[in-house]
Amino acid sequence: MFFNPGIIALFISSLLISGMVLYASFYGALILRYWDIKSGSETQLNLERRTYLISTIISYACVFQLCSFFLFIYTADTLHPFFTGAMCAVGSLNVNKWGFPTVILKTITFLLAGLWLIINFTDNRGFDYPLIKVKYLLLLIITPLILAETIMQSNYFLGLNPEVITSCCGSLFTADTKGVASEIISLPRSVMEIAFYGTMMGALVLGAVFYRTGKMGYGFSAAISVTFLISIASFISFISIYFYELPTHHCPFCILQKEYGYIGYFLYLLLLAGGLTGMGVGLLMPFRQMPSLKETLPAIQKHLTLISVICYLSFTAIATFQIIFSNLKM
Amino acid sequence: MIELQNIRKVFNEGLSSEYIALHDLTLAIAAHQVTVLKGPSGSGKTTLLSILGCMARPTAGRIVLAGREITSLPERFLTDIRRQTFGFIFQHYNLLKGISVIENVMLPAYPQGEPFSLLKKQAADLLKLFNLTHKAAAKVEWLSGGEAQRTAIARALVNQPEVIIADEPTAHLDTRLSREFMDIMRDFKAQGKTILIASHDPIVHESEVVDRVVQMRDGRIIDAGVI
Amino acid sequence: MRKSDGFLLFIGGGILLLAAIFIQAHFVTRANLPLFQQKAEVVKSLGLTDLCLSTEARYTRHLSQSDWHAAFQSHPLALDHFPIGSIIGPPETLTKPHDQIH
Amino acid sequence: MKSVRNLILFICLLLFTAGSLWGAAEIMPGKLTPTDKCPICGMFVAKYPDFVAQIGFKDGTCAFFDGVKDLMKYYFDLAKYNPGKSTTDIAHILVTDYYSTKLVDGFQAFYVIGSDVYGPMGKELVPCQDEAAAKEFKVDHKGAAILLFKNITPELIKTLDQ
Amino acid sequence: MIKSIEKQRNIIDFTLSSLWRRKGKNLALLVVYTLVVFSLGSVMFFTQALKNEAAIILRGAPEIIVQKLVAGRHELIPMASAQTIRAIRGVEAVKDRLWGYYYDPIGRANYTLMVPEGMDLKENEIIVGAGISRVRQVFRGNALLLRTYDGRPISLFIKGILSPESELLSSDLILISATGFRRLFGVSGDDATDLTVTVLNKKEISTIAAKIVDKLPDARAITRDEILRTYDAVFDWRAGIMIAILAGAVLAFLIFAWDKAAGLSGEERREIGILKAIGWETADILQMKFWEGTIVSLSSFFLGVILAYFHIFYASATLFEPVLKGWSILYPEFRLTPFISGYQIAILFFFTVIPYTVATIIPAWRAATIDPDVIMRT
Repeated sequence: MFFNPGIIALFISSLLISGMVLYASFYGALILRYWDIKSGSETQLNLERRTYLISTIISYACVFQLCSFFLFIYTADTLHPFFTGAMCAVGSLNVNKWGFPTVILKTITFLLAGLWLIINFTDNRGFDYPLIKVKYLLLLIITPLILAETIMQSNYFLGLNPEVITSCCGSLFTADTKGVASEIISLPRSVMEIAFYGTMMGALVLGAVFYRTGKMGYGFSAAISVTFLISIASFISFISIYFYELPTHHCPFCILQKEYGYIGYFLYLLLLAGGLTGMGVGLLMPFRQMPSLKETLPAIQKHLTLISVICYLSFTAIATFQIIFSNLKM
Repeated sequence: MIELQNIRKVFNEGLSSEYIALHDLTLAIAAHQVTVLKGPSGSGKTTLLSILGCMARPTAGRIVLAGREITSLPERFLTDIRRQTFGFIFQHYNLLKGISVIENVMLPAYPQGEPFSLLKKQAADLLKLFNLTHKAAAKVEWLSGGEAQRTAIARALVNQPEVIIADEPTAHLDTRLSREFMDIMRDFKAQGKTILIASHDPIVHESEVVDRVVQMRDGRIIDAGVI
Repeated sequence: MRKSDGFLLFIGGGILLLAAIFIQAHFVTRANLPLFQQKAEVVKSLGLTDLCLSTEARYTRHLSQSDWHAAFQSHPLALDHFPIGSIIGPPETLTKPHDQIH
Repeated sequence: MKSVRNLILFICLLLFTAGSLWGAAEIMPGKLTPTDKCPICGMFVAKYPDFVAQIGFKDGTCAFFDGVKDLMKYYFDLAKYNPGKSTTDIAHILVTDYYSTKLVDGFQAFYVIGSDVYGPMGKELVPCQDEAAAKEFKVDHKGAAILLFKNITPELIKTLDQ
Repeated sequence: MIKSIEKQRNIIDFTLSSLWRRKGKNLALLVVYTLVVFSLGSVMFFTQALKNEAAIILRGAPEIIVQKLVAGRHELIPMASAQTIRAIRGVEAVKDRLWGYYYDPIGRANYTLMVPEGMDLKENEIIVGAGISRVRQVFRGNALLLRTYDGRPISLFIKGILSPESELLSSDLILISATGFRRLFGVSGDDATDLTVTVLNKKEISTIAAKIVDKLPDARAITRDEILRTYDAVFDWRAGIMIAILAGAVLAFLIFAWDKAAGLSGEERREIGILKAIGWETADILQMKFWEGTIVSLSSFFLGVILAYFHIFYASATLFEPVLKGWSILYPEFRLTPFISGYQIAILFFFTVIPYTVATIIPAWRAATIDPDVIMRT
């Protein structure tokens, strides 16, 4: 355990977020149980008032979750000099088994909280709150995940032992170790390039189709989700080396360092925002026929699609720009 | 225009202090008319007015506004309708202290997000209509009773509502100002607005502007008046 | 001017001021580089290993080289009678074995 | 007494240094600038001074590398990386001695492979100035073998990249 | 889009005038909030700056220091050990160091005596740090009277004063010749305080340190990396402790903020009731409360950060001096170089704005859900 301001900040924020979602899900459960939009009873009026509180809480929690995601990575990054063998966040995250699961959970919970906000926004446009049950079921799924994340993060920080000799990104993200990362790296570059540009094109075209005609919503959303994963894989496989200008350096975390102008935060933000909004479109698809949402939903979906496409397009543009104009020539 | 069917309003439901404010009340308000709710205090006038004005939801019963059933609309949507349909004038005017007269008039329109300059112009026009232009920048606590009343009326008009709802508007006014208020109401009626007033002031319900007087007692209508 | 514009101006001003601080800090740091070089030179030529922040107890002058058993050291639970001991934690060299060296 | 011995030692050292300078007069190390990049991988060489290697040509040009591995790749495929030049145009090869971090003659150096010391490009051939140093390095850093310059083959370089 | 921006601007307009109407209460909040940000910010700026400063200037420290231990305590090391170390491959040079502490009852301070390399000092000449010069009021050309190990007074002439710029390092230093040092402390000519080892290849330092401990089992080898990490840990620790102490203050502030947000006055309740009655929706009130929080938070945050910056870097951290200084007489006079980063600002944000926001959510919601018809019923 380190007594480091960043760690304390993360502890506090995680506890706060957990408390917030626990509080929210308690009332969420009450809403699931007693909700009756037709009634004007005081219970119902109280529950309706609670929904304001819960959506406020989750909006804040979502923003905090995003901040804490980046703060976590940055803190891991600043801790790396304490561990023998660590070069960047990867090394610190590898110090014990809780590091990477925490990062992954933080990403998932952020995406889920974001999706919740999208559903909430939509729901608030329908005069009979048609998605209320869906919304609060989702909240009940998010809560345990956030609690698990808090516990994992605490385990990670409490288990930080400076005597551990960790492995850094240089050894983790190479072709000759075992694991998902090395399998990605050992894939032929051309395959990854085709996969990246192929799925990206697919997603963007589907996005355009959906934007124009309102058709292929599921396809677009699925493509965005797949592209999300493929983009991360491609980043590890062949995009990162152009940022590092090192043909053997595949680390997805070093890009977050100062030497690269913190461009990594921007890139991941684009990817997260694009992925989130794209997934949101798919999530809203089943509700297009609901009478109270018929009019508003397509417009919301169009907006989401637009944001998603712009984010992904920017991500691709930056990556491609770097590949073409990098000092590294392969 | 507004129809109430079997409206029931219960406060503190299920508690020992349970109190039924309105008993299965049915009432239809016609458009472009001046309707007065008359009755002693505690007769449920104000509760009825707040349900008519979409400010509160009934415990049971149905409300139909301009052909649309709005009973179970959540507050979010109800407010939107209320903001666009109704203008309120309260017993104590309920002007906000510490801000200027013109800001008070503009206040109901703030959440609409109209361009600010347009909004300001509308408010200024209204103030002009009520001879308050010279007081526009003054704080409301410096206004005389009549000026405060006219400001409150101006505020009720800023969203160009179809219906004006006034709760005991003349309770704190002298006779001259009360008559002046009724004169303004007459102008509104002439403009085609629907007017609802809760009052037990004879100046109000004996005024020739009034089309219908509804008498209430203990949460029930005892005389629905002529339509 | 509207109040909200005033607020935005204020926030903008705050951000600008913060940015100005960063820029100023950056330049001061750059301007101080020769000073650092000079200090590093002092360190090099004298073979110094520590800062001279607190000198009331000898183990706080050369933090990185204090004795293993200097009474109670500055362990967080120890009631040290040097005030600095409660603020500066025990050096890492003291709390961990030299495993790389053994 | 002691000081006299030191003095003699010093003079000897001085003579030796002068001699070696004289002997190595034809090796003029190329000057490394911060913008010099490795022709193989494109990274900035100056960031990793402990592994710098260079090939100097007779026309005075010089190529810099961030490790012996990349230098050897270049050396074995001059036609690709520097068309128009052949191995006969090479004036000198300098590599960084592991222990002294000074540039030494690459043809004379001893290279240890398979050790736990990694260069900026991963597995490396670690150059040592003399055989004794190479042997000690091999023991200290769990090296697999000591090689001379002439023993290094393109196949071997390939195995380092896996 | 434009509508929603215009709406937010309208709401901000109203929020500002509403804040202004209760300026006494809100200003008190602002002051307390600013103070919290200021204290936390000062701690963070201070420790970070010291950390960076130490990291940069201590990079010139010797790669390895070898000290002999006897019964776990640091002892004089025989100079012959240097020969053993020099034989290790990769060692560029081994130098013996002579240094020690001297408690001066007159100045009531600990001095650090050190024998500098390559400085031409006669046996009775010394160079003193600026701190000693200040405490003892001695200057170039004066004499400093010390007592040798066996109690004899010895008068040393001050040849010079070390530059004030390096005071953070040298405030308590007395540079003395080797013979002078040995005579003062009775150290025999065969011993040194410790040995410094120069290693050219950084990668080899730990291997060499291991070899030294192997060959000299009674010695400890301290590497430069360990020193630097010690400093990192020490200052992180310090910041951690300070923040833990300040957490109490933050908590008190949060309770204050909660109370302020929850304890709506009748006037405020009436105001929100009016707003709701004339057509504001719960979400609008929540937005107004959001802006209220944002205005207060951002104002205090900016103010606090800026004040902390000036406090640490331009007022020489005046408020911390007593804590750091403790009983040390030779507290160096130094001005820190402003190393600040966005990370610090972000953490500060996490420590102050986020808890404040969380603390005010529920009170804000309570206020926002006041029934609109409440004002008609009064």
